[in-house]
Amino acid sequence: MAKTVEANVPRKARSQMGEVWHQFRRNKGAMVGSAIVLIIVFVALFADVFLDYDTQVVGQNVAERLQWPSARHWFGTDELGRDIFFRVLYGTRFSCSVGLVAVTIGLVIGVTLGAIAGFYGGTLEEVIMRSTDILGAVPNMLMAIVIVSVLGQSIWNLMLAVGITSVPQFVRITRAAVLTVRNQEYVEASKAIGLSNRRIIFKHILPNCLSPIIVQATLRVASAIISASSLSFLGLGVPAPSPEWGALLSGGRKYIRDYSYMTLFPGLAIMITVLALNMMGDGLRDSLDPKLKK
Amino acid sequence: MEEQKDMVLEVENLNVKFVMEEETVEAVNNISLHIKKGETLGLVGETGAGKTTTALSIMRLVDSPPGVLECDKLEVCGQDVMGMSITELEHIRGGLVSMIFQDPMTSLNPVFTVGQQIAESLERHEHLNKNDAWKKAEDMLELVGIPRERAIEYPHQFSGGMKQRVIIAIALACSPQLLIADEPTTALDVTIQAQILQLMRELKQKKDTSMIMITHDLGIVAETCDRVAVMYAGKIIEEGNLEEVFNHTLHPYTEGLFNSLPNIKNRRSKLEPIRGLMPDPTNLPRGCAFAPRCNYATDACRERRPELVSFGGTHKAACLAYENPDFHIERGKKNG
Amino acid sequence: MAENILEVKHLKKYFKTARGTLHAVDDVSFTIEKGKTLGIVGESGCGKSTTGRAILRLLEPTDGQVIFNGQDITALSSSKMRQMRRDMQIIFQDPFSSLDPKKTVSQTIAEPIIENKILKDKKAIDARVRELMATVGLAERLVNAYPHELDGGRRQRIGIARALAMEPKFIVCDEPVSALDVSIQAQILNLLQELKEQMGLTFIFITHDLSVVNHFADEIAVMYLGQLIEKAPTEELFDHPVHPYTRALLSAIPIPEVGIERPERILLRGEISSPIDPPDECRFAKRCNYVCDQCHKSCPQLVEISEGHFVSCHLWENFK
Amino acid sequence: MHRYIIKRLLLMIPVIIGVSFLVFFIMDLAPGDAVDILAPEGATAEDLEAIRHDLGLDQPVIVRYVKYMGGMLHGDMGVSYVSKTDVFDTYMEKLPATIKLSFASILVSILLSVPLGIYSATRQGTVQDNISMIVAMIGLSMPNFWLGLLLIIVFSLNLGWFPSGGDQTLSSIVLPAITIGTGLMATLTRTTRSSMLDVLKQEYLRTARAKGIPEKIVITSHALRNALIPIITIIGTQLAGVLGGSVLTETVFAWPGVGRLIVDSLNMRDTPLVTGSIIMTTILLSIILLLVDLLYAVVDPRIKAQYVAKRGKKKHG
Amino acid sequence: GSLTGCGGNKNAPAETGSASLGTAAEGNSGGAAGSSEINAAKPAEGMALKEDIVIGMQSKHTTVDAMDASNTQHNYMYRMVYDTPVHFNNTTKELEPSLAEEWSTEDGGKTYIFKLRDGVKFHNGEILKASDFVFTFNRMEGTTSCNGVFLKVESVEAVDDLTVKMTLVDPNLDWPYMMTLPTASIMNEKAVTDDPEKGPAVGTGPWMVDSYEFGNYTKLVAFEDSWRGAPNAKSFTFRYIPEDSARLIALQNGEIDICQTPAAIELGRIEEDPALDLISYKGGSLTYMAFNTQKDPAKDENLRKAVAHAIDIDSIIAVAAEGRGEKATSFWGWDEFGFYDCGGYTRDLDKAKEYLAKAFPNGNAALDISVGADRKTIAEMIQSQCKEIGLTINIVELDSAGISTTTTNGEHQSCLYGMGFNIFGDDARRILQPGSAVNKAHYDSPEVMELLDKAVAEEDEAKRLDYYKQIQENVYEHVPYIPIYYADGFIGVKKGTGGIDIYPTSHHDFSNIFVPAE
Ligand SMILES: Nc1ncnc2c1ncn2[C@@H]1O[C@H](COP(=O)(O)OP(=O)(O)OP(=O)(O)O)[C@@H](O)[C@H]1O
Ligand SMILES: Nc1ncnc2c1ncn2[C@@H]1O[C@H](COP(=O)(O)OP(=O)(O)OP(=O)(O)O)[C@@H](O)[C@H]1O
Ligand SMILES: [Mg+2]
Ligand SMILES: [Mg+2]
Repeated sequence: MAKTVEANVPRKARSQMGEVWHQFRRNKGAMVGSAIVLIIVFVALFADVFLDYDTQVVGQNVAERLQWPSARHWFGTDELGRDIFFRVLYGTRFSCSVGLVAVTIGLVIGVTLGAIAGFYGGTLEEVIMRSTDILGAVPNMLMAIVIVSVLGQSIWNLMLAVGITSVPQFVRITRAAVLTVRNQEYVEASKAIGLSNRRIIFKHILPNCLSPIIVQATLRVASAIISASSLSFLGLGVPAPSPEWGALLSGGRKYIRDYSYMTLFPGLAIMITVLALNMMGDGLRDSLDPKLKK
Repeated sequence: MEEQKDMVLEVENLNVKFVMEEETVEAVNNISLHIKKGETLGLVGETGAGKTTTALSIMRLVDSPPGVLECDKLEVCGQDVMGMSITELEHIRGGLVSMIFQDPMTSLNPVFTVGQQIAESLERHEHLNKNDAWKKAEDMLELVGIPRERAIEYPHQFSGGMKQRVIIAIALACSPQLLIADEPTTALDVTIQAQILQLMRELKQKKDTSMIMITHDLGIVAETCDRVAVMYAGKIIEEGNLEEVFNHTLHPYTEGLFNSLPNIKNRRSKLEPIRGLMPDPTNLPRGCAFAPRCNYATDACRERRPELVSFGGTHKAACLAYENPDFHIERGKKNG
Repeated sequence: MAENILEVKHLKKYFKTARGTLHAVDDVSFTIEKGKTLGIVGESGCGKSTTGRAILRLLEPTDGQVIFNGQDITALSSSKMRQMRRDMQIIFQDPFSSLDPKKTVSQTIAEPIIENKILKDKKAIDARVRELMATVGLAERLVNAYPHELDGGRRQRIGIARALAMEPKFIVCDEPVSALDVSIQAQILNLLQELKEQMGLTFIFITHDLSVVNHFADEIAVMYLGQLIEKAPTEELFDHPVHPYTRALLSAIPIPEVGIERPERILLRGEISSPIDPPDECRFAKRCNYVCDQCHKSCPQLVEISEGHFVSCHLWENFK
Repeated sequence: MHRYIIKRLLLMIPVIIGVSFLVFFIMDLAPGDAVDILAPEGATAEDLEAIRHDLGLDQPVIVRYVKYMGGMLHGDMGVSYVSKTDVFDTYMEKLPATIKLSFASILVSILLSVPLGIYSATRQGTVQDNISMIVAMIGLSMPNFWLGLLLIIVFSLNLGWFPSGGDQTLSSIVLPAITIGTGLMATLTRTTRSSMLDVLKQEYLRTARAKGIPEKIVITSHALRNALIPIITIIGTQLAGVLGGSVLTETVFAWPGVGRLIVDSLNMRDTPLVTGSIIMTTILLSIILLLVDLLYAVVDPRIKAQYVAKRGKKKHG
Repeated sequence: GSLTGCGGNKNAPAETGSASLGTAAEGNSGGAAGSSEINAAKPAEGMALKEDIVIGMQSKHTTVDAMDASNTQHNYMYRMVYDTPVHFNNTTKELEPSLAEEWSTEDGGKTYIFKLRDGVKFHNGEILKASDFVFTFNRMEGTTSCNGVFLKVESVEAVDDLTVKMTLVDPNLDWPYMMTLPTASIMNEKAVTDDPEKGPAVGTGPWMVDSYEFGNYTKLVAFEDSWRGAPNAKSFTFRYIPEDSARLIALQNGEIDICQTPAAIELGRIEEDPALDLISYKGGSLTYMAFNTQKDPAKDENLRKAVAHAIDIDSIIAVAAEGRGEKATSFWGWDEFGFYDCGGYTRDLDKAKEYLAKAFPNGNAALDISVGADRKTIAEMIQSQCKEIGLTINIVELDSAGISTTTTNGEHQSCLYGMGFNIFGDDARRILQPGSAVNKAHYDSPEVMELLDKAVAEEDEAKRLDYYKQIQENVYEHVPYIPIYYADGFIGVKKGTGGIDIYPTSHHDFSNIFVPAE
């Protein structure tokens, strides 16, 4: 047996997660982003520990309505005298779940369909892509109105509505990515060792299509939160008085000229979340992709 | 002085590092090269030996960052390339020095016609107007054996061999003094390779261009070069004319290369690969970089870096084993 | 006579493309004896890989039969075919794209074992992976490394280990060394040689490097534009090439020696032409230095001109 | 080429049927119908019934759908329940404003994003790169109505540079275009960046540099042209998106566009108008996407070759 | 700027309910001192006037046909373009001749004779004839906004060229009032038959439709030959600017001259702006809560009473109307004939709790309230106020069509809604008659219906007033509705603008508007 001497091992072996983490840690932007995301998640999870929902979040105090930010009310108060800081803080819970769940719905359905279309091709692809076109042609608002009105107004249906409208994009992106990976030799290799198509798709193709999907998903979280706010205008948002950010934004619209802080802070909250998610998403993409490592 | 004038390229102590966040690649270490007018130097070595980096350094085209280039002297036809500004460099590139890249498939811009791509360089360096440049571009195509009508076609309409011809046409368009060919035939089939090598030989003779032929194929070197330099881990470890290096091999690594080649004449001969792998360029051993793989290595080899030493005539090698006057390698024995 | 492990009969693989039907493999027939190695050479795009893949049914053949161990595998259902693949494996050319970049060395090697339920116990699988790694000369500490961290030679060893994990009897090697440096190439060639001798494997060895097949194969088949144009035992082919293309090919190999008498080089005109809807003539006619009228009229048949030496050329007698 | 175009146009038919079917049934599922909207306050149950009958809403949805599609076959997209005008005419009345705004927005997006994307691609990994990406992201995370009102307050009210809304003068388009354009920036900038990064690694740029082509030209001519395909794709989908209407921006700027038409008619459950508008939008989008595909051929000769080959094949057969 | 009141109703008591919270809603009755400068009836002598006037509208026009839609935004236009047989003078509170010079009934309101004005010119040059009148009423059949009127009419016939005889299905003493509504706009027979699309826009008013783009704008131009006289400007354009803030900015910028319904929160900006005037009036549009009396749990009167006593109307006005509104004391238009001040509901948590305990003896008191996006804040306040008595309110938000239909179909438990009342007493039928679309309570009281029928045929005014009082007391007692407040109405205009005839019903008449030139 030819046993080559193994000199100069290029890199210490690490576990897969360890490897991803190691790469991730080196990316400063990603670390900052994930730190913010962690804080946001923490706030979302424990909002009810810091805040009493009934009194601090939805409790009204008309005497103190429409106050500009001050030491007492950091972000000011709204038209019903509720503290906007508390509402924004508590709203993390709703907005993050709207963003995440909606994107997850879009992701699961879209990626599955996109992968099937890209992998099998032919008539199946044609059917999936045409259906995607059809779904994509129906305005998001209409879709949302119907889903929310047929199923009833609730945060879950809102998530479903926003989620379904993001399906077409995920289908298209996934399909495009799958098409490039499909012809790689390792896909053929897995066929040669007797893998079923399903396993080839889920074990080999999809993991290698992640980066455009991750980028899309993180961007999509932002638009999901913003869509939720658009739906609030139409009265299809999260039921009142839940302080979902989109609802806060739409509620503050009337007051934008005189009490701009009412839209500023929820807007900033969305912006920071979105930026953080994207920084994290970019980092994740880079570290999940071993090829990018130097 | 007379000799100086004849020198097309002079490189003294070239060092190139790629400095990255976590590690530094020492890609080229202390290389010196001299090429006379009309001469062809073969630069051989395995993947990662630093051949391309050396070539790019001559044109100052190494990506920077991460590349850091240091050099005592870098002159092309007596002009100090190291001290040039970007604009001056842009005049040298494609004018005085040209380069042919390894992969014809990816070296041409897919969205411009081949004519445009040749003419572009003529417009810049020969200061021709659009029409003249185009005519000359068509002439160049004809010179490399492609009908001039095809100047208006796009690269994807050409086969690999023809693309490589186009690249040669681009490189030779402005009659450079020095042509650097970086593995110009690696991506081609043998029959096409034979055509291209033939073409290059002819053109070189016609224009009396000096050339650096970068390759990992010793067969090509044997057929096209006057002198050879063998690179290993960023250093030249053996240098000399063809006869010297092929028939009087000095360095164990060069010997290893020859032994690894399947012999077309003797198919039963057992291949004798070099053990192991090229060292990690971010972490070169303290001593001779080849020592870990060398059958002749001594303790000294692992401690000290050998210098390139002259062995009479133009033949040089960097190997500490020769400090022992009785040392010679197997192949040396064979060939006398 | 030794038993034929593989018989390929009139194998065809056409691709439908925008420009027309691409005849990637056009009526190729040959046999391989058990334990022997058949080298397939030819220029890029002549259909070598397609032949290899069609034999394993990684591509469905358009027509023809592939008889493996006496069984026509082109007729097998896909689940039967999956079982059959335990006996037939492939090693790919590009050690970069043939490994899933997201899987570690051990995951890649273990996958066929787990998938085909060759072993079930976790420990046994682990042990088998290590054994295979040792067989192909991969250090144990690389179990958790990713392909991108490794050089081409090591990657190619992973590919070989993955193929061996199925304990196949027959392996198609699709240019396993052409992406490697000479010193590494030699290591891999030696490894394959040893495996062949120890395990009695049968190989199809695809390459464009004649000096490599010369070293490795028992028989050589030369392909041109989807067709087999010459096939002979290795020594016979090198000593008595008949087809003008084979002869040009042999003469084009640069020889790394100085001061020797170089045989006169046969330079061919032009380049290999398009395999799309090829006309019914000798596929080599456009480049052939000896072309005559007959060549443009019909496609020559493969004829056996001496024992085991097949040629497809109208003028073979002139070149013998 | 023609064959390809015709094939694409024919492919629109099933999509249109699917879209109209979906919209029609969805409209039926949504609570409320046009009758309530149309009825004057005080209407009695009989009044409502009369209006319902008048609109044909007393028929089962499938009957209405088949009737509607029957009309479609004759090029009749029906009559709006609310305005009683021809759906096609109504849509076409709104289309010019939408097209104007869409192109202006895309222009803004391109002018901002492409240079920014190139800039950050050529400085990959630097602080400037990160800042550029954050800048591009800001547009995405600002709701359109928020940015729109902000722009109106600053540029219309305080500075008086542009009108606050409407589609009267040429300058009315500036603010809404900026509002939409900045929202599109994030995706386009990132696409430009990543596409440029891919291209910047390509060997042919090294060839160009080795020819002595100045870096500026290498980037703007050699690299950018090759990076265009994904950029055009995104521009195409974005254009398709804004052509479908940007309701919030149109509302804030009182822009008489298609987006508001669709949402308003949705709110009034004006099924023929909604369905017709969406069908028209679908057709428009398909055409845009087709044009984008044809544009690929202009940008990239390799893609053009495929179309030409198709024509060649047709001649053979 | 200061406020101008145009309110007051001869039928209504002078004191209408408690004073509103906040700053702005002072003195609503009678012509205030400011009326001479703000919204003067006529331009001052020698004043240079603007020729092209633009009004920024909150809602869009969907038609220019008076029989196709009836609501505030369309009625502005109809009043300028058409004339009705009778005119209601908002200042004198009297009916006045319009196209009909005289009208009379002989049989207690079953048959009416209208004598038409002679020589009235339509925009197309035709002269008004009795046949146009007859044509107009016959055209109403099956139209969306006038079908209801048509159904009340048995026959219309031209007695001679200028006399029309109209026979009703049931006697109706309020009929002449009906004839003041824009739905009774008289059209020209020839114009409509010649061009069924554009013809209906031909009227006799001082303005005629020049161009119209659905959902964008409607442009009117002066009709010099109008019997009402030529208007004070050349053109009048309705521009649809849905966003409140943007509409006000357009006014501040000078892009428009009139801003319809500026947002209450931003009124201060108009008041502060020296170039602008704020016209305000006591609004006739009621915001109310309706309980679905046919469905659990609101079927239970106790629950309704509990809510009525739990809510704090004053603070709702302070927040939802920015204090610019007035508490409603009866579910009846304050401007409507027969108004009776029931005093409204006052907050009394003990009482509320008592009622609630009766309604939900086992606790777990809960009620859904359906609401459109525009009244969400009120719902939130009610939710919070009811929480204090232990009633959980779930807010069900719906889009505009959704809320309209679900409440019409009775799928809601309760809802928040708004409506404008007309001036005549029988208008109450809309909200109390079973089956009517705006009977959001689905209130079905035979007693009330009987009173309504009696009242509309009763010639003795005192008796009628008593019937109406009984109705209001009944509604007050059973709480199918909680009237909440009347928001003040506002119009932002360029300084010096006048000639706007303000109606509490918001059906203002802009026919004689003038805007001073810059
Ligand atoms: N841009 C770069 N950044 C970082 N490292 C680089 C870069 N370019 C080259 N290197 C490293 O420098 C070393 C020498 O590379 P070079 O390309 O010169 O080798 P070569 O001899 O041309 O090899 P090949 O035969 O593969 O072309 C290698 O280790 C390579 O990884
Ligand atoms: N999936 C495919 N679709 C269409 N054409 C194909 C496909 N695979 C291969 N071909 C074409 O079939 C012909 C034969 O290809 P094949 O890969 O078998 O050649 P090869 O001899 O292996 O070449 P190389 O030496 O470059 O690997 C080529 O012209 C190729 O372009
Ligand atoms: Mg190289
Ligand atoms: Mg191949």
